[in-house]
Formats: sequence, C-alpha cells, structure tokens
Amino acid sequence: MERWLSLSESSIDEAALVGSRSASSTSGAVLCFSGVVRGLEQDQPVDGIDYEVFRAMAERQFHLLLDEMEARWPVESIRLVHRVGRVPTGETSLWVEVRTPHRGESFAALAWLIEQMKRRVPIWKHPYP
Amino acid sequence: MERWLSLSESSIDEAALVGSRSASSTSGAVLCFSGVVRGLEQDQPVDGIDYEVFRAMAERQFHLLLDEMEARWPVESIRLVHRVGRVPTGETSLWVEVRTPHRGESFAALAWLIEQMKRRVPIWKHPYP
Amino acid sequence: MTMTVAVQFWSYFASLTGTRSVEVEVPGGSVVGELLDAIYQRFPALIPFRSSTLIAIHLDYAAEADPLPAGAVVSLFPPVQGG
Amino acid sequence: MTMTVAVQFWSYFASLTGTRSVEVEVPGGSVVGELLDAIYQRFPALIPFRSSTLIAIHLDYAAEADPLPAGAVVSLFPPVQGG
Repeated sequence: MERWLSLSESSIDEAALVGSRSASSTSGAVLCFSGVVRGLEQDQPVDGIDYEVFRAMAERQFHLLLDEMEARWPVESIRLVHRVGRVPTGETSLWVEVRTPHRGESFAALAWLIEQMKRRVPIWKHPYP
Repeated sequence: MERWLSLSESSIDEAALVGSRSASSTSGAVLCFSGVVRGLEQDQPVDGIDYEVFRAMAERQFHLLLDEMEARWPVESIRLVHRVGRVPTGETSLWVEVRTPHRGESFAALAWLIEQMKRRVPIWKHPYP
Repeated sequence: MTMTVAVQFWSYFASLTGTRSVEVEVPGGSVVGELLDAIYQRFPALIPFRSSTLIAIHLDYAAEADPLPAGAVVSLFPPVQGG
Repeated sequence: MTMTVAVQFWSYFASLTGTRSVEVEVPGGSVVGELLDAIYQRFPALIPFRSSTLIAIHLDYAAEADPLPAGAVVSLFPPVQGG
C-alpha cells in the first residue's frame, strides 16, 4: 500500500495533490474527503480554528490506523494531510484520499478511517474568534 | 444547490475541477469520487471502455436524481462529469463531488447518487480489447 | 385506427436487431406491452432479454402497462452501467 | 524506592493546570491510576474531567491499571477532535 502522511502548517494545495496522483490500472475507485473549517463552530461564529497536535503520538496513531485499515480493506494507496496551527474559515484542515479496486471499499475504508482518527489521533481544535 | 453536470468526450481534468471549487463557509465537508477505467473488466484484460450514452435521457435522469438527492440531504453543491466515448485504461470515466455542511451527509448522498446513477442513467459500457 | 410509434434500440440491442430504430404500427389505445409483443415478433433475438429490458417513452422510464401516446418515441435497452 | 515520571498536559488541560508538564514522584511498581491520584491531588481542576481523560504512555494509549515503567512520559488530555 502506498502511504503518504503529512501534518503540515502550510495550506493544503488540493489541486496539486490531485494532479500528482500516481497512475494505476488496478484501482477503479478514488475517494477523496476534504474537511473545511466552517464559519460556525458549535453555533458560534469563528474566524478559524487553531489545531493543536501532539505530533509524535499523532503520527504513530495515524500509522496504527493505516495498518488496521490495510488489514481490513484492499486499499492500494492512502494519502492524508492534516493541517496544524491556525486555519482560517473556508480553508481545508483535512484532506484524505484512498484508492481501492472497487467503489464500495473506498467508501467503507475512508469513512472508517476518518471516524477512528477523530477518536484516536491527538489533535485538538481551538476556535479563534 | 449549485449544480453542474457534464457528459463529455474530453478527458476529465480533475486538478482543474478541484482548483475551480467555489468557496463556502458553511460547507464543512467535500467528498469527491473518481471512477477509473481498470485494466481488467470482468476478469478480461481491456485497453479501455467505450461509453455509449442516450444523451437527452441521461441528462434528464441525472437531473431527476439530483432533485431527489437535494430533497433528501442538505447538499450545497454537486458537480458531476461523466465521460462518453472511448476512455483508455487508467483514465477517469466519472468524477463527482458533493459539498455538505457535515461529513456524514456527504458520504450518504454521494454513495446514494452513484448507486442510483448505475441503475437509472442510460449509459452503457463496451470494453475494447 | 392504428398509430405509428418510433422505437429506438440502445447498446447491444442495436446489434441484436441490426438497427438503431424502427417504426411500428400498433392499434390506437395500445399499451407498451402490446408494442413489445409486436417488437418481439419482429425481432425474436430480443426475447431472451425481456425480463431485464428497460423501457422509456421519450426521456422517462415506462412500464408495460403504460398507455402509448400518439407520436411516442419508445426506447428499449439492457440494464445501464455508467460509472 | 520511588521513581520519577514526567507528565504532559495537552489542550485545555495545560490551561487548567497552568503548565505543560510536571515531574511526579511515585512509588516503584505503581500503576497509572496511582499516578493519576497524585496528579488529581496536585491539580484538582482536572478532577471533573476524569471520566473522559485520555492517557498515553509515550506514544501509545494506556489504561489506569497499566504498570508505569521507569522513565515513563505520561500524557493526559481531553477527547481528541481532529478533522
């Protein structure tokens, strides 16, 4: 499984990421999720979110999750970027792409990964006004 | 709901589509599926797929599906391109993106749309050797 | 009183019938199923696919019990497979 | 025989304790729960969050019954919320 993980302070260039996708003749399905910072956080208007990360543990927990995902679904490639530090409203804080042979697997694997990430990867949101 | 639909003979420039996404401070979730032509179709090696379309009916059926999707989920934007004619192995034949306030809605709406499309939109695959 | 209905064949139904479209005369007031009977008589190669055949009148799906409007364009095709 | 354990606080636990890390002396052979008792005595502001507090030893999650290895770095934090 191709695996690329980044915890980055820079803004996420989604077009460039999509443009750099490697070719495959066995993956029929590519599913890509972007989490965007909303202007309302728990019904309060915010200008952005400050993401705090315990980086070494976050990387380890991400890799444990990817190991588990790889064991459960035939994922041929996973690329994930989580932005850390200040992210203004309207910008992408999470970008994650999976490639699998078939469509159903891509939906199941990606939904599972994001759900688990939100339980296990030590990142915290601090809205800024 | 922003709605953009294209049945096109040209190759799909996914990076450009992602780069042209309109901004929103209310959509927290963007989910994008790419269907890629595989080198095997029903276990037979193929060089590509020729997609035949009954265009006027396909457009009407897509719009009926989008009406129904809009009634069921709070989709803020849907963009869909289906390629028609010859599509070589490794290239994208379907690209579809939904934006919703929250993540769960994006997965549910997009999975439903693709499933329904495969039952109702008159497009047929003809593998070429 | 008869009426003329245009019938289009899509995907491999065009190969099976050897044509993309035909015109068929049916009695006024016929339903879709009666048109199909005439089609199957003329193109028996389609008969094995009858149970999975999809039918449209103009741009909308139709059922065998639906009435055939005058000037209808009826499309017949196998299961669709976009994506 | 006592041992020294480093404890790190993340997210709003750092505000509640007023610090990002402390060193704590615990008896040799202590388990994580005994360290927590010492922490809650020193930082009672954390007590209301006890039931949802997440615990890691180095980079892995741990439970209150787990033994504390010598030289452990223990992290305490509220529920995570990436994405």
